[in-house]
Amino acid sequence: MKAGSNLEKILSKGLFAVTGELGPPKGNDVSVVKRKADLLRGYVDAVNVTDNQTAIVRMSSIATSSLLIQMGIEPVMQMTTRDRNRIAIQSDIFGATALGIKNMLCLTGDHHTFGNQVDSKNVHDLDSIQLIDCVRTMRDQGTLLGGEERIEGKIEIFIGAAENPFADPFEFRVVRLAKKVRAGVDFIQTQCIYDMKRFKEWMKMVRDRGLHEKVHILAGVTPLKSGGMARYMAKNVSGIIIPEEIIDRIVKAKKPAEEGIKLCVEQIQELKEIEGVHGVHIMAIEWEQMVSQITEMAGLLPRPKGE
Amino acid sequence: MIKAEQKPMEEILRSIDPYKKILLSGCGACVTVCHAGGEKEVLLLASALRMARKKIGKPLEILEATPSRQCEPEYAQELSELSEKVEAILSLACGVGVQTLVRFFPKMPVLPGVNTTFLGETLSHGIWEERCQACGNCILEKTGGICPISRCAKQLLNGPCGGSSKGKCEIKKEADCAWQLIYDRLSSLGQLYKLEEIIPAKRWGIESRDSGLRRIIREDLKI
Amino acid sequence: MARIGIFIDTLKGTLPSSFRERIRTTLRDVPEVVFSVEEDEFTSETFERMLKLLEHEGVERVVIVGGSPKLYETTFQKLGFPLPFNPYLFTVANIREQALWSSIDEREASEKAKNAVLKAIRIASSLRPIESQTLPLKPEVLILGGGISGISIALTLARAGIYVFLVERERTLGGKVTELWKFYNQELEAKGWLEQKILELRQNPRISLLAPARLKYLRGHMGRFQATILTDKGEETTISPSAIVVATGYRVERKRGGIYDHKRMVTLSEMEKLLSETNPPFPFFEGKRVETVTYLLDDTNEDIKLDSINALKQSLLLQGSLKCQVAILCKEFKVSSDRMERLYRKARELGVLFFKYEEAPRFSLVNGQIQVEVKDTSILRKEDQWSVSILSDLVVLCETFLPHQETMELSALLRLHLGKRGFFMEDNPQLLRVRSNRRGIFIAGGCRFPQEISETLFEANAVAQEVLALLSKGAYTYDLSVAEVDPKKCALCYTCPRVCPHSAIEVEKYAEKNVYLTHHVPENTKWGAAKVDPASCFGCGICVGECPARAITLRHYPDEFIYIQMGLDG
Amino acid sequence: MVDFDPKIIAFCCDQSGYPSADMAGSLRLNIPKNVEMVRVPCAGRVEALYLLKALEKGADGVVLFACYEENCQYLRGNLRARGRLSYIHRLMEKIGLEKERIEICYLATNSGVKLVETLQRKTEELKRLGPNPCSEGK
Amino acid sequence: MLEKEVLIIGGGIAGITVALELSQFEIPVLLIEKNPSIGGLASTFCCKASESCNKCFACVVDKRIVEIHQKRNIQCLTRTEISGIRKNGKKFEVTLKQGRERIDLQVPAIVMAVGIDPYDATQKGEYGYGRYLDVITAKDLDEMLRYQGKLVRPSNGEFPTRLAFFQCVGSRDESIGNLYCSQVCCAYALRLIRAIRYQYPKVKVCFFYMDIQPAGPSFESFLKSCREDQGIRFIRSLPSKIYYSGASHLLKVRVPDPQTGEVMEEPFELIVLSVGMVLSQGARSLVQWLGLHYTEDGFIEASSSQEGVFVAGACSGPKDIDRTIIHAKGTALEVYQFLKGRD
Repeated sequence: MKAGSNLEKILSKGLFAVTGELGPPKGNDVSVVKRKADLLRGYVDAVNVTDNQTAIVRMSSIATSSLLIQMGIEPVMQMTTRDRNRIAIQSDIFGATALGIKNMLCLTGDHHTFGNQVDSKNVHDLDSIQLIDCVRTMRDQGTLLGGEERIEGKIEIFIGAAENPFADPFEFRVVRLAKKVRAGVDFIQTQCIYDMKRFKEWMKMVRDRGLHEKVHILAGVTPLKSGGMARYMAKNVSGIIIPEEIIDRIVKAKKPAEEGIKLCVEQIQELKEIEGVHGVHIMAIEWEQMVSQITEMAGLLPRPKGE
Repeated sequence: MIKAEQKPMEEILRSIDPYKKILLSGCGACVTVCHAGGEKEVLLLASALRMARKKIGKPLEILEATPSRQCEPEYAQELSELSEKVEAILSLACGVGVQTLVRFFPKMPVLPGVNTTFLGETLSHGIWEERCQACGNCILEKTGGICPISRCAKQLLNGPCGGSSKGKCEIKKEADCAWQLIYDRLSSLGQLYKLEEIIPAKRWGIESRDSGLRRIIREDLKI
Repeated sequence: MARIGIFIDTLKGTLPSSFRERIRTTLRDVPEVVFSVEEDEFTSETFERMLKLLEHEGVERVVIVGGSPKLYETTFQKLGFPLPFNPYLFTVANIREQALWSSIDEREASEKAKNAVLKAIRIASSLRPIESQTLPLKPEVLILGGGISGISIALTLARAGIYVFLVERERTLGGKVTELWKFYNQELEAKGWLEQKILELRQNPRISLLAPARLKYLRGHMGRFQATILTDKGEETTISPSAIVVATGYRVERKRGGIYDHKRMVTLSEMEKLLSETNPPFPFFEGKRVETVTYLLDDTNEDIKLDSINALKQSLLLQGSLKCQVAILCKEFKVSSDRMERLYRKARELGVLFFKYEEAPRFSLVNGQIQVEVKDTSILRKEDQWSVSILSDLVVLCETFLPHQETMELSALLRLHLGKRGFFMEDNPQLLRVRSNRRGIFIAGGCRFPQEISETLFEANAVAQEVLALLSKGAYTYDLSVAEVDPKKCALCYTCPRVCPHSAIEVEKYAEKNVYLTHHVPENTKWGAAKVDPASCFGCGICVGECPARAITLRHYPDEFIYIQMGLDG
Repeated sequence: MVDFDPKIIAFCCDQSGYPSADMAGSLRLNIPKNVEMVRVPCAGRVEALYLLKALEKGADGVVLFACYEENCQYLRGNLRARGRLSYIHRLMEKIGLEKERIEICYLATNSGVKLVETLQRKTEELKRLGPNPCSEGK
Repeated sequence: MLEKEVLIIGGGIAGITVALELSQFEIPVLLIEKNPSIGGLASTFCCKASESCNKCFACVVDKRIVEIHQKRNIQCLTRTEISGIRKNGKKFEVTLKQGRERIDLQVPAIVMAVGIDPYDATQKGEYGYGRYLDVITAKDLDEMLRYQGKLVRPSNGEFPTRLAFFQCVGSRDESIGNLYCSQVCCAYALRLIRAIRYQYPKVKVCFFYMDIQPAGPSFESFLKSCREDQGIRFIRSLPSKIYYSGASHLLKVRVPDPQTGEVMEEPFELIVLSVGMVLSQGARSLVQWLGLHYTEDGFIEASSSQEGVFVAGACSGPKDIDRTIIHAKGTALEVYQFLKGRD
């Protein structure tokens, strides 16, 4: 056992894990965290807490994660290398593990020009792979980056990272995953999936390299609220591919929201059958209330208790 | 070569406002090559400044000079006897030139006329693109000769981020994703194995500017 | 202080004497003027008088007060200049066209004239003599491309005593003419005519044929070109021609996709092959007799007459002796070649149908035949314009005319400009359809603009004449009224070689003595700097304005002259 | 100020501007008297500096006569001239000079009438714009 | 008795080009021209540029006329006509008439560059050229634009806003026996229209044509820009008659309406006839003296049977200015080879 977190127990038992995602408020209003947490409690094994997503200033990921712990929900703290240099990162990990956070997602993070602090200086002291390596060194060797400094105390953390099978160059994506595995990642959450054919191709390449035994892969899904949202994501968010027929299906549907949920559930069922997919990561940003309905319709309930 | 662009005119006018007689000095090297501070631009700017000041009734007298370079002490000293006649020096050289003059004219205000922008390559006449950040420890060998630190928006050292699509960077649609170029370059050289190896975290604090003021000393050359 | 002599040209007495009087009064109080003499007309006698006067007075600079400078430049060159006197020590004050004639009254005219004369005197005092140089030209020419243009130029030049290197990419010569079956306006077999020319070429001792081979490098300028030719066996030979002719021809591309790939859809050149086949003689196509043939013209390019000529030639034969029914669909039928109107009328008398369309016709397959529906715009009533539909056994398409793939690479190698559609030579009238942007390099035939053979042969003769005019005298004399780079100021920024329209400037690692820059640069100094090839420079001065280090001066037109003419002391 | 006589400098390219001026003369058309005709081998010979120096040293307006596009004897002269003019226009805007003071006008060898019309129009325009505020002389 | 190597008859762009190219070979040339100045028809053309040059080559002609005065070995005789040519042995004896003077000349080679005359539009009575002042030929319009620089109706000097251009006047016409296309008038007329539309945007033009003939490599883009110009209407039919209505002082033409197809009458203020080319009538006697032949279309057969006689330019067949220059260069080459082959 690496960290003994609920997510880790479920995955190591070979059960199908379900994780959700929660965006902290653009301020310090704890009730927002509470409201979203209540919507997810019991329906997911762990809840991702984003770290200033799309470079928009929000409550910090550590603070929100520790609030979730107090509310009895297991968080997955996301950490980007955009805002912190290696000193801040390692000290934040000390703090996080001290507060009982047991899961972590290492991300490079969106470029600051997307957010609301365009003039800021981006750091990028490490990149996501170097961050994974750094956390693994702290956990397994008990030393800081560079290897000499002994850590007072023990770092127990379940390391995760993101992967986007739909970005280019496609053949390279598996190589990048292999690098992350070698760097010591434990679980992977992919970008939201709509182009099922390409995802299956990617999974085949993952299996060819035997990576699906070395790391737990959670497939990311995002229910589409409306045709407009579908078209916006397809055009503006780079690295997301939404096939035409899916956009048409949502646009032509009488009730697009319901159609979106139905599509999401179908995707989950289809993802279950793919060998090597050990779970699903439902990113229903600003639509957390639908997670209960999705998990219910996809037959993922009740969530097992990770004793 | 160092690439630079002339400062907006309002800024220059504001910076030389208190002075009645200035020395406008160009530089015959990098800023000449990128048409920002050569003799042609010196004469053009001089004429424009005189006219601008004449229009607001504060005539400005300008002496013009363009030494071959401004980043060598001797060339900078070429301007010394001209500097006695003026109240300030407006230098169209890059940041290096301006600060070399400051060393030799301690009591003379030296004002920059151009914005030094980057070390770059000429794509075609009149179009230049950034190529090097002078980060102190070149990794071009590992990336097939294309530098991710100067050409990738997030300075990634291990492969393209999730936002690279159709070979273009998500931040600037017209810019190529550096790692896509690296991937294509290495595959054409048949060295894709180089992408498998993890490039460890860069020692920014020792090699790059983060280590504070950097100095190269060649004992063999010292006089 | 320069001593200046003034010659007032009364232009055969047309300048009124009162006007000339005022000029003389202004001249009186100008210190530099040594003498001012009036001449009625510039003939060889006036020159003798002038020369004696100039030597007698010891005057080095002359100002002519009279008509337009162009008039005097022409008469001086015509009458053979007074040789010991350098022509560049003359300057002209234009007081007729731009003063007397272009003013509303006498007062304004004399004011303008005074201003012009004073300016001319100030320019005269700083005139510098410009020597002339001679570049020996070996009678050797390199011709790229062995099509009909290359062949006919090679033969013409060889007959005139010029040694020709003919480089052809393919193994065989003849280019597009090998596919031609008959001429449209002569009863002549194309193959025999071409074979005879190629034979004559192979036998001519002054033509050395390098085929298949291609140009690998070109260095140097006119008179001193260094061309490296790579033959298919991998050998490299270097030749040094004095002039180069580019005659690389064009390529055609056929429309692809959908019904266009159908076997009954042939192109004009494929139809030409079919017609020239003997067994089984056309009009049998795959065993079945061909009844109707439809030509679709102007589908790809509208400014090339070649399609209409070939289509008409073929349809006359099809409709005539082969008894097929031909229909020609076109936007504008091109009859603007000689005898085309007569052939066009003969075709209509034989029964060929002509339809004019704007929207592209629609093709569909109807039991093995191709149905062509076309909206004939020459039918006045709009509704029944779509009524025309033709069932045809064969549909003949026209091809797209494109430059060869290597044109881009070759133009970079030869440093030549390309036109808008990628063909050689931009469509600029000053190039007279034969000259390229570089001195000593000419362009002929289809690689500039695909045309019918008789037009291409006219152009080939014109290029041959240009080359002969250049090489027949064995040397090229030129004035050093060119640009000159000061190596000390040159920042090696490569602006001038890129900007020079005539590719006359190169950055030389060791610009040994910068050819004519003598006075303040010590002998054989080795410098890395841009260097202007004096023979190739046209003296336009574009590089002077572009140089960021202002290192280039135009020897016969320095900044000073321009500031003086602007009436401001620079 | 109607009595003010704007001083114009006309750069005439030797291939189109100057022969057109000669043709205007032979057609007895009136070239305004306050125009200084400057003969240059090609419009590309006119540096950006000359345009600014003209205004600085007292001219009220400058007209640059160049050949029509794709008709330049030296193939690129008119295009380079247009590029330099746009650079100067940007500079002039910044120092508060009206862009109309410097203009490029395309001619061919035989456009005498167009040359004179342009100069007359320019004189009227400059009368409206008034004298050059930045020139040394004033 | 004057001694020269080559006599060039005709001072148009063809004769000038042959003279200029021969002078590069240092061959002394005599150029004779019956009009008071050299340059011929092409030197009366105005510049037809709009936004950019439309490649009409008129300025090239003007430049070459200036060049010819610079050549030492070219002698130009204007107002000169030929009264007789006899061939004896290798040389031709030519008697020239300049005003009252008579000049005898011996010359081994003669170049015919007499050029063409525009078709006499008065012969097409139904168009009323010569009767109605506002019906002019393209040549008249050209001279008006070149020398006066403005567009006016010849009848009352007002500014015309509705123009019509009739193509193929005197060419491709069986009734008068001109069974050939003059090749240049379509491009020539369209360039005039573009220049006028650019200078006077208020002018609306109707272009009556049979088939638009191309000219030069960038004609396709030029034609596209003409078709996109709203002020030009392309009508593919040649009206047979021009009616003049004295009341409204306008010229009326029967025109098919493009939408409905019915014929209706349309008024115009100025009608320009694009006249074709015919051999200049001065050439009849010369052809006979020099033993040349005529082509089917009434032009001079280029491949001359007689030794030492050459033909250059449009008199051997309709050509526009740039092809005339190229043809003349080819002829100059033939003359050079003939003279060099001789000794």
